[in-house]
Amino acid sequence: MPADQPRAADNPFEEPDDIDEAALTAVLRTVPLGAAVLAGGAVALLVLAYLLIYLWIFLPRGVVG
Amino acid sequence: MSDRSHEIPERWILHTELLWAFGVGVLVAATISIIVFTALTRNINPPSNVERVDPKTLHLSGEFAEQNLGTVVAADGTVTARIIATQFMFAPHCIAVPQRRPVTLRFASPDVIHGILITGTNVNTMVVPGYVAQVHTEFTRTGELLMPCHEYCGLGHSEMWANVQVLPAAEVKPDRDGRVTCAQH
Amino acid sequence: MRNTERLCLAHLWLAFAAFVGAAVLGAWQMWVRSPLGAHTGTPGDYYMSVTAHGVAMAYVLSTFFIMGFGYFVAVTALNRPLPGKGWAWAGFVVGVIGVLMALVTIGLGKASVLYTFYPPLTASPWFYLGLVVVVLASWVWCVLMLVSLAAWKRENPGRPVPLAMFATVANAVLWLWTTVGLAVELFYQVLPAALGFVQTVDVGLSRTLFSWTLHAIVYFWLIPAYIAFYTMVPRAAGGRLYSDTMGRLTFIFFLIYSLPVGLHHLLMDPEHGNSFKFIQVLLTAFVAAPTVLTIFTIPASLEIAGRLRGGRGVFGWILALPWDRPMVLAAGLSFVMLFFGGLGGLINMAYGMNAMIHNTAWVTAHFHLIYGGTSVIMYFAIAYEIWPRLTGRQHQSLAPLRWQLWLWFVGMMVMTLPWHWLGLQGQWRRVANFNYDNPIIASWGPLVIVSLAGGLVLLASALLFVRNLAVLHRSVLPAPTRSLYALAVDPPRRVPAALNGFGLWNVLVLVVMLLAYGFPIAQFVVAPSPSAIVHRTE
Amino acid sequence: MAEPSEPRAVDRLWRIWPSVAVVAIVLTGALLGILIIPVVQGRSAGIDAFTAICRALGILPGSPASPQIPNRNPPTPVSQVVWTPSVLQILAEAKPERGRAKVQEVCTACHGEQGVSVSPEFPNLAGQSGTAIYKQLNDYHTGSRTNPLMTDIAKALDGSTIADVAAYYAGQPMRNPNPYTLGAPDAIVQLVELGDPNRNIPPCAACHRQGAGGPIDAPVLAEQRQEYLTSQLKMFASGQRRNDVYGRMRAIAAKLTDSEIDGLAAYYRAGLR
Repeated sequence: MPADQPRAADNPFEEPDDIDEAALTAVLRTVPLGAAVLAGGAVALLVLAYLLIYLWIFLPRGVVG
Repeated sequence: MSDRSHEIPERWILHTELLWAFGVGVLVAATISIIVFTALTRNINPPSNVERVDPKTLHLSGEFAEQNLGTVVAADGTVTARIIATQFMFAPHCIAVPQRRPVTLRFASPDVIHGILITGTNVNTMVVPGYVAQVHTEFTRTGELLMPCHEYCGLGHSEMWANVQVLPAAEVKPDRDGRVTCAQH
Repeated sequence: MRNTERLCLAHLWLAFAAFVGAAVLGAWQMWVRSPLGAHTGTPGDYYMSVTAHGVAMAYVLSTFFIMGFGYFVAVTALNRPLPGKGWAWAGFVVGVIGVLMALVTIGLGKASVLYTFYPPLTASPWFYLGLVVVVLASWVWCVLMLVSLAAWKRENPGRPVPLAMFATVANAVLWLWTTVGLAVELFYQVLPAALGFVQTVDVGLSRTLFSWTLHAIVYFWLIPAYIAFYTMVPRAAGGRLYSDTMGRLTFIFFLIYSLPVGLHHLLMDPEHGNSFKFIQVLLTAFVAAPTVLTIFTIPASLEIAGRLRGGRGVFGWILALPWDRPMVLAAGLSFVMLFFGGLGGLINMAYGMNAMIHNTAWVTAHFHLIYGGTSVIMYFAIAYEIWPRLTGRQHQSLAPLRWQLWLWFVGMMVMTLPWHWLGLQGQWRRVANFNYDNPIIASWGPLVIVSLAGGLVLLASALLFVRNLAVLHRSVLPAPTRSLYALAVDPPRRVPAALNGFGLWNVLVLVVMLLAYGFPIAQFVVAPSPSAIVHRTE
Repeated sequence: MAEPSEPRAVDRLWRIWPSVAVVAIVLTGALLGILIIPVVQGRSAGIDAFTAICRALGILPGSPASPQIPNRNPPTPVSQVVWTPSVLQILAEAKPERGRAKVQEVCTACHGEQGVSVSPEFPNLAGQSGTAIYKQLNDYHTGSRTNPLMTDIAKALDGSTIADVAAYYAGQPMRNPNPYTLGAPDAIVQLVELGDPNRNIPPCAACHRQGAGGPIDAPVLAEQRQEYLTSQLKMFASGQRRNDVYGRMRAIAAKLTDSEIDGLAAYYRAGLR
């Protein structure tokens, strides 16, 4: 078992990952577009499915109250 | 902390997140608005009826006496079905209801928690000892449906189910005191 | 790791031992309720198994995984020793005793009342005492999380709390709020009945108190998956967390909105009026807010990683992601299951529409997808990620890990998708043997067999998971020193006080609970419902 | 929202906005749920606003969207026994010794000193559940159940004596060899353990096994007289005996075939713990 001395893996703050800033800045120019389209599409699909089920399966089964 | 300056300010990221939250908020609001709309226009609610009844003396009550169970068509045409959910059976075993007419189903339990659903319909309620569960509905399709107990109520839970016959208006023939019973076939 | 490895491993191994046992029971249940296994086993066996499957998965796997993972985060994220390690071990031992008390009582057939125990059905008092002891053990963990955060904040005044620890403490605070309902129900109603001091129980009150716990507990289970999403997946994919602030807001939203929404489990109950059911349905729509933020923030973080690895176009970054890494693969599969589970949840919470599927296989599909799918597959990914740091050994090859994750995903989808359709048909829950002679039920047979196949795949995946972890203990490769927690695109230098602590949020939770649960509970205090006679099942 | 520079203002901002948002959401829900929806629904069903709001809150019974249905049906109970805590208290505090005196005076002739009946048509009472004996004696007392011998005897007993007799026989040991060793036919064991879902018959064990969690007055059937069980099941099937609340046993007995009735009676003659 590893000894008790603090190792680099333990200290998250001095943990520079190997991403260089220029590439990150370049990427950040377009970044949330892909995520927005993917997540937006998913949520839209979800709400559409919800509305279809509400109108085409739930309501035709009769009122409930 | 390695300090970096780059032209994407932190507020721009916050801005996209807020834009995203607002966009999806509109979609989620759509789900709520259809609930409110159908509640206002078609009176669609979850079945609720805070009507207390003592489970211990339920079998002594008038409304839920054995002879009063099942479907009854009142003089003014309202259709009411009273059903007892007790450990491991429904009384009556078969419930006849008219199609396309407002029906009120009233359930009560003298012992433990039960629950009912009628397959293919929106009739669904828990039957909690201490309360009369009441469902107002209208059956849109005719046929022989299944009404199982869908809440664990003991070792006989799997065998606890009843039949529901949705009869076309023509076949609903109440007897002298308005009782409608299942067609035996 | 400041020698807390054994503490974490003890918790995690207990969690996964209960998990694999419960997975076997789950597969047996799928067999017995299918046409192939009809009439095998008595209802007593089946409901004993359902109770054990529920208790093991919902109370043991979840609680002990979260405690073990919490201790790991408290030590590595804060980079300081765990305060009160003796208390932690004491809490663990007490927890084990509680688990044994509950599971042994179930095994003796004296507690076949299912993990959500339906008073007036009353089991042996040892079952409830076992659950109480497990909750007490979890409270020890909560206190230790709060103490270690407070100690860290004293040592680092004004500095933002690392997100992983912030989320873990949010989960601990949520759990303390959550268990109030269950504790009051157990001490005030269920235990006196089980011990024979009282012969009756107010069923309306007991269901309302349990609903207080019933929803917030599922977010207690879900939060570790979100901790992995926010703090491990971006680093594992080679990117940065898109927004640290959104991470903090997500866990705060979970804390506030998961508590005052329990009535959506009682929409079909007669003891509550429409008003508070509607209020809590509206609040349930806001419990989707943290998930809404997450399904944007995490893909954005992954998009950073994908584009840094050369992904082009709107979706090119998806293919460029390192799907061979278990943490990334698990996150992807987890999001797919979150999609289907989310749809199930949207339909469940829709006020009147709940009548269409309440207590049917649709609900079973929903919580297997969200807890069994989204959360537990991330439990696997977290275990694969932290096991090398706990044992100092590296996985020999990542292939069996990926196989296990894929099997879990395929098994879960194949098991739960048919359940959605069966739920719409009205297939109701907790049936020991279906009457396949009935035409309606007979039409369900083929789909039940399909879901049985999914169940068997899940069993294979569960066994493979435990094998993957056991093999690691004997691996010869030394553990890597690559770091675990993700950095944000713009690491927070100074975070508003509200986003660095829970003082304000506790006040808000109190206010919103009074507004949402005040009347529903007060009505039973003002006018108790007619009491029901206790039905003992010892 | 403009970002004020000094941190204290930021903190204050973060304290105000979420609080306002949360309370606003709950109030919107209250406005819709307590006021708007009930009142609008009430108007469509001819229910005044105040009643609709009370119903939606759960202060009054009924749905805000439909009139409540009156009921004037007279009660016709099949059994007067009501399981309240006070009745259970009487049973808990019953004195078996007092019961023994009454048993020797009246019951031994047919049911035997230890509760083993003298002839096949009288039930064994040894080790029977106290609540079951209490219910049946009360039903004889109130006439819900009739029997040429038992009706007069029971009419002479009052509540506490009935409890004492029940406690006495409940205390008698029950000799019940495990039925599996006596080889009951599979169909019967399946009826006892699994019931028959197709005929709506729950497992007998779901109610009649000790600690099954079924109705509390369900008698434990271990080591019972075969002829007594057969005759009772037939009386339930014909409806001649009707003191079972909501006709539980009548519904089940009516669906059992004669061979099943005999098989079950033989099964429980051998006894089942």
